[in-house]
Amino acid sequence: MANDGNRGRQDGTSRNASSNRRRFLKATGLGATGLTAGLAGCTSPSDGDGGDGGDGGGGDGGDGGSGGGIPDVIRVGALGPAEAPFGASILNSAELAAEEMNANDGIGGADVEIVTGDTKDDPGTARQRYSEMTSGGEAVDATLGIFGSEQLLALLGNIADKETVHLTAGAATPEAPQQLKEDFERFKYWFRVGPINATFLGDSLIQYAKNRFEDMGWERVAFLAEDYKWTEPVTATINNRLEDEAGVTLTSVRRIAEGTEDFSPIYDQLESENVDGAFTSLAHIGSTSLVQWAKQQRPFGYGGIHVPTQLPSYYAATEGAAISTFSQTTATPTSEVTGQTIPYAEAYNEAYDGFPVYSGYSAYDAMYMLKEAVESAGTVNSDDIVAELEGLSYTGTSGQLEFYGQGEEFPHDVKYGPEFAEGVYFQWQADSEGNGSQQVIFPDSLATSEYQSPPWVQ
Amino acid sequence: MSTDTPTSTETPADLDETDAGTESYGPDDGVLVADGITKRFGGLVAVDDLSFAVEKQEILGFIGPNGAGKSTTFNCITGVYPPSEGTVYYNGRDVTGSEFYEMVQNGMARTFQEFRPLEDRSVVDNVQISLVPDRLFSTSGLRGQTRARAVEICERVGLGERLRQLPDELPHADMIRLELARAMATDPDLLLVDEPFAGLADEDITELSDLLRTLRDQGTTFIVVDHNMRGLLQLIDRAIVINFGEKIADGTPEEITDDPAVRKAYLGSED
Amino acid sequence: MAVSPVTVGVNVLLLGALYAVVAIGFTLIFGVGGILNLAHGALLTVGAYTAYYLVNAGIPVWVTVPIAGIVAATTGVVLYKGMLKKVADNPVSVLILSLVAGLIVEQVFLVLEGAQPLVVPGIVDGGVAVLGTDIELNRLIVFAISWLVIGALFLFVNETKTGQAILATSMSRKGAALVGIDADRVFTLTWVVAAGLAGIAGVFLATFQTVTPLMGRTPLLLSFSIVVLGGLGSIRGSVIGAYLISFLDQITVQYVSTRLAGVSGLVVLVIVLLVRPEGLFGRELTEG
Amino acid sequence: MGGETSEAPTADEEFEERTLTDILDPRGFGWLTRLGLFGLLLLAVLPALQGYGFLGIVVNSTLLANITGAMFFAVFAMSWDMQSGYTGEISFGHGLFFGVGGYASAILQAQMGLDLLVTIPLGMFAAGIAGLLIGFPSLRLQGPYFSLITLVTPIIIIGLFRFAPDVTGGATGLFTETLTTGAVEGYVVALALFLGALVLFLAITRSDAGIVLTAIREDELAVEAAGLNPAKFKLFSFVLSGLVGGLAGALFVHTYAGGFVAPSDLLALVVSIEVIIASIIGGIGTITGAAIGGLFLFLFRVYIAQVDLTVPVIGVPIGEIYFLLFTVVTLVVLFFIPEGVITRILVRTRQRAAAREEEDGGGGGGGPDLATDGGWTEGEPSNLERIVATFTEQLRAVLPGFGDDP
Repeated sequence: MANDGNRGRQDGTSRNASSNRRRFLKATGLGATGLTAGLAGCTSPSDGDGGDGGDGGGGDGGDGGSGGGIPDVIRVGALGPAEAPFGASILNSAELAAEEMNANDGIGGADVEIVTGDTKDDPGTARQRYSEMTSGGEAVDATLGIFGSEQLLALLGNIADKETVHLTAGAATPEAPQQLKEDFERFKYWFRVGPINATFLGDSLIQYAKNRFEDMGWERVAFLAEDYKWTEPVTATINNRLEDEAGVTLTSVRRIAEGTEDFSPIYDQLESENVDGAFTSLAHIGSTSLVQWAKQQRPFGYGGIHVPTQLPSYYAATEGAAISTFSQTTATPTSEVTGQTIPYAEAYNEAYDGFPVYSGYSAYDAMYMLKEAVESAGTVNSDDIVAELEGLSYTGTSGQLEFYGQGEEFPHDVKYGPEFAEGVYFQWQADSEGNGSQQVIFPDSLATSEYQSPPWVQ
Repeated sequence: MSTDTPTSTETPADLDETDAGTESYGPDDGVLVADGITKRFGGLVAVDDLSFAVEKQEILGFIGPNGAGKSTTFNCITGVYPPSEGTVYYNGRDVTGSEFYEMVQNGMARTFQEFRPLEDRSVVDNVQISLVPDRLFSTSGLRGQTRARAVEICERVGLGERLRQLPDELPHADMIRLELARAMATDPDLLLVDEPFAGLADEDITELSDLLRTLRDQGTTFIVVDHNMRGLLQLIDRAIVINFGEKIADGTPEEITDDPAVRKAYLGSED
Repeated sequence: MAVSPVTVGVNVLLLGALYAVVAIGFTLIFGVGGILNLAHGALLTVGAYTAYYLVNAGIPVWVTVPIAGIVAATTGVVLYKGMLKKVADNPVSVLILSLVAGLIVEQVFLVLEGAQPLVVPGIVDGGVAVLGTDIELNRLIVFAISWLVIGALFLFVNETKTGQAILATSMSRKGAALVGIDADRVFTLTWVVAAGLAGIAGVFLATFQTVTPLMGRTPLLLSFSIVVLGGLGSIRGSVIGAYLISFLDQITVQYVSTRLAGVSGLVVLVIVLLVRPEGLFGRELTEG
Repeated sequence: MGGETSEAPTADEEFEERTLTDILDPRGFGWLTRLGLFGLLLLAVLPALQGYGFLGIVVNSTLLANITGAMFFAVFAMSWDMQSGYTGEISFGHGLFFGVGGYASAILQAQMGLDLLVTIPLGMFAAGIAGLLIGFPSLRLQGPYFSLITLVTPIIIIGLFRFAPDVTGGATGLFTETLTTGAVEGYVVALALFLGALVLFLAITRSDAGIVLTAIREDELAVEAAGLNPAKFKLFSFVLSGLVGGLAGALFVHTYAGGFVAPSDLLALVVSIEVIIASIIGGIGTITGAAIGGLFLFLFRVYIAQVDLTVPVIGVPIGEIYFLLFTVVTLVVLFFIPEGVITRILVRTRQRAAAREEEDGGGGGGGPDLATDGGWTEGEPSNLERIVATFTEQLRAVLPGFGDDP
């Protein structure tokens, strides 16, 4: 409850609420006393204020620095589609981090409480959940997560309005920092811990192609991207740079519509183009695409960025159809991106009986970055946290994490590069007993294996 | 042949006289002129080259056995559907193929043999809809302006006691009255009445006939359709008899009853 | 380098047969019972998930085909007897209730299994070369079974007494009642057949695509197009319609844009409805 | 209850000419009307009550936001009722209008940089034109065929959006500017829209146009026989429905949805279906029923998601399966109360009133009398049945065997 004791916070909210009320009353020309008199059964105004904490949960931060101090409980909202692994990894990792923190003095002495919001992977639902968790007496002090660029974009306006810090872990669209570029003051509460944004994902694919395509025997390559926002910059990069920098023939670039169920015509066309490999940029429709490629034993390799195949349980779930597919990802359970990576993955596995996907690494890192920021700010005031996050450099599970500044191309986005975060490429390979494992094949420093062609391709 | 029926010399259509027995009419031969109306449904010819004219303030009987094509002719004239061939003139204007509602707006109303009341509303509301102007924004009904007029019409046809009843509560004779009231409410110059006397008792027929005559005296022209000549002959000034979609007789009630072709048609089909 | 016409032709042949199996069921229910069953796609989903669960329990895929048909048929009969039959004289309620029932099926599987696509292996593995094009053996099997089912249905409707009863009922319920046909039995039977076909088609679709809660929607929409094109209530029309739609769809997808998958069929549906609402082949359930 | 005299006017009063002042005189309203007006008043003052609790419900920004969403949804439902409920041509894809309004405004703003005060009206007009385009086929095609067309049109539009994602944002959606941001401002916009749509639709359906539209639903030929052009009135209802639906869609995008437009918010099949369900639950062809049904359904969906209970047996929290529960409850309601909850209440109330009147020896039977109802409907007991009857007739034209009693 809000009356657990933080005076500053309470003052902030009630002031906010009453000023709002005044503004509206002025507009309608009605007096508050006249209204209450007419409504039998109304509780007294003070009860109401205490109970709901006014209109603004996170709004307290926007009022500027006065609300100092860390409350007894810090609430963090975690958002993601609970039924999908990408969402579950976010929600679970946030809980995992919170448990670890609470076992060690919490955040600056405060207990950490996670409020989860299932977005159902739908913008409207995401908005609804966000609005619930950021309102009322138990409003959260920050939010994190979000899988799916459309959900993130749907929330940007709300995040700005609520003036509550949000750390994205899961959506890659560069349109979010674009909004900060246009109106930094309004949108500055947004940060992205991971993954690297889609523009950088494009560069990452080029780096991979430059270093590996020759060894893989990929001379003729087709690019398959799902027709979602996040793949637009990736597609542009591939179109502009792949042939020149990797020295291969790009036979076609295909943007595949949402909801595509039958990939046979597309693969027919790829076969007729005589490609060695399908270079992918797929998330939502990735499974259907991959399974049909494997079932139809198409005579070309398959991989690039492929979100479903990042699932540690994917090989078993597809009955081995994932064999030889490869993908960029933030980190894998066995890759030592930093010293944090493997301990986190193991702890997650212990707690949830399975390994996390990429969004989990970022959500976990987001929790710790938030902790550092709050502790050094000594407050949960949003503006102060923003200032701390801007200057933070944190060694997380996914790399050395820092955010770009206001003047740069992608404000508040996670920095990309070998010295920061860049991710790894892994491939599904079968061991002698027929079990699949994710082997890192790029970059060289982390590689545990070399690329292998699909078993049906000679 | 009555002198009302003009001879055919004016229109170019009759230059092409393939059928020697066919007459033809021009636009000014009457208030309503049907010239060479033919209606085909697929291979079936329901009305075959039918021509006639109606004089102002006349009560014309339109007689024929069941299935003779009377209703089809009515539908072609009123624009419920267009004729396959032929021309309809109303007040001297070619109105062939006009929409039904346009014909009504031009002053030609009709009743339906198979009653078409609006089952969801009362008698007076059924009449009132004919008084609603054909405009999207109008509040005449809301403020009760058309209400008084609707009540007046209902009273005039003898529905004064049944204003608030729903159509399915009405006896047969009152349904006919309702049809008539709805048509009258459009303030027609020409009213086509379909089978008004079917199933009516003698006193109802008399009452209805009186009403129609009064209206005629006030300026309305009538075409009254019936397959049964009983009751009709007292009312009408002149009659046209059709069978199998073709006109077989045209004349005063007396001439019609004596016409051998008419007798044959009726003896052959019914009675 | 365009895709060879042989490949396109093979796709058309295979998909057309599968579409026809779905659409025939849809048209039977409409033609005989007057029910536009918007839960038809959901019956297909039921079949697909049945196969998925059975395969996970270690049962071979080919065995799941008839079982999925039976499960879907049971679901269909429950849907009909428990609900739609009671509102059958109210087409608006039928449309809305069957639509909501379809949504419920989707939601049940969403809650149980999540939105992630699930995999059902092919009935057989491997492929054969036909005219220089590799074709999955699984697709050939599906094609063959689909045609067997369609042929059996033709025979059933035209050669058996029960089939004739179905036909008669679709023509006129009054007439059928007069010659002593138990209409209720016929309706139930129609649902068994139609829902069973949908369930089987669901397994087929699962074997060469994936299993998802919403997988029934596209087949449902295709069925609209097919049935309107072929004439509501006509089995032969459905087969022809299915092939026209699969031909059109493949041509659009292969030679215009893969993004238009499924759209061309709907556009055709709208055009046909506007230009020739009775369908291209009129309504006739009598088969030659 | 003081409204009895006004609910059953005597024959003399009834046929007198009434001025607008008479009609709007609150002393003449029935108690249900008064209850409705009280509800509207409550909606209007709600933002001023922030911080107060009432029967355990605390007025805060969450509640305001939820009611904002509910009012938008209610306008969607009213827009459906204006078209489908009044002409009897059931649209299964009304999301088309919301989507066209929302997307047209969003695309014009995002791609051409026009001001929202220009793009929102343009979105509204675009949806009005969409209404016209959907309306034309309805002049020829009726019953199930028309429903099929409306069902697939939004799906085609979504397909075309996928075809040009650069312009439309594709499956992801499009990010544009917002008109207002705060909860209260958004609430005020939604309230203005809600009241505006309610008053407009009530005025039109209670004017002569309402008389004609319900008559068209009943029998188009009879309407023609009255010298009225049914096509004109039908298209009018489609365009009006499109305009209001489009305006609601555009305002929704730029306020409640935070400037983000996505197919799933406006165009998806589920949206169109929920709108129908809301209208049916409220009572078709009454406008007020759609308004109340829309408010109720939206809030029901929001609050069932927050119920902190676990379903026994399967042990799943309600919050996780709320949409399933929602659809199941909807199915049950639709199955057992097909004429709509509000309609049922109204019919019951009126039956009681009629019974009482009979005891008092009051004047003639009370047939439903929409035209003189004084602006607030007391319910059309069987609009759904009437639509169904017409629909069945049209279906029979397609299927000769349909509807015969065995």
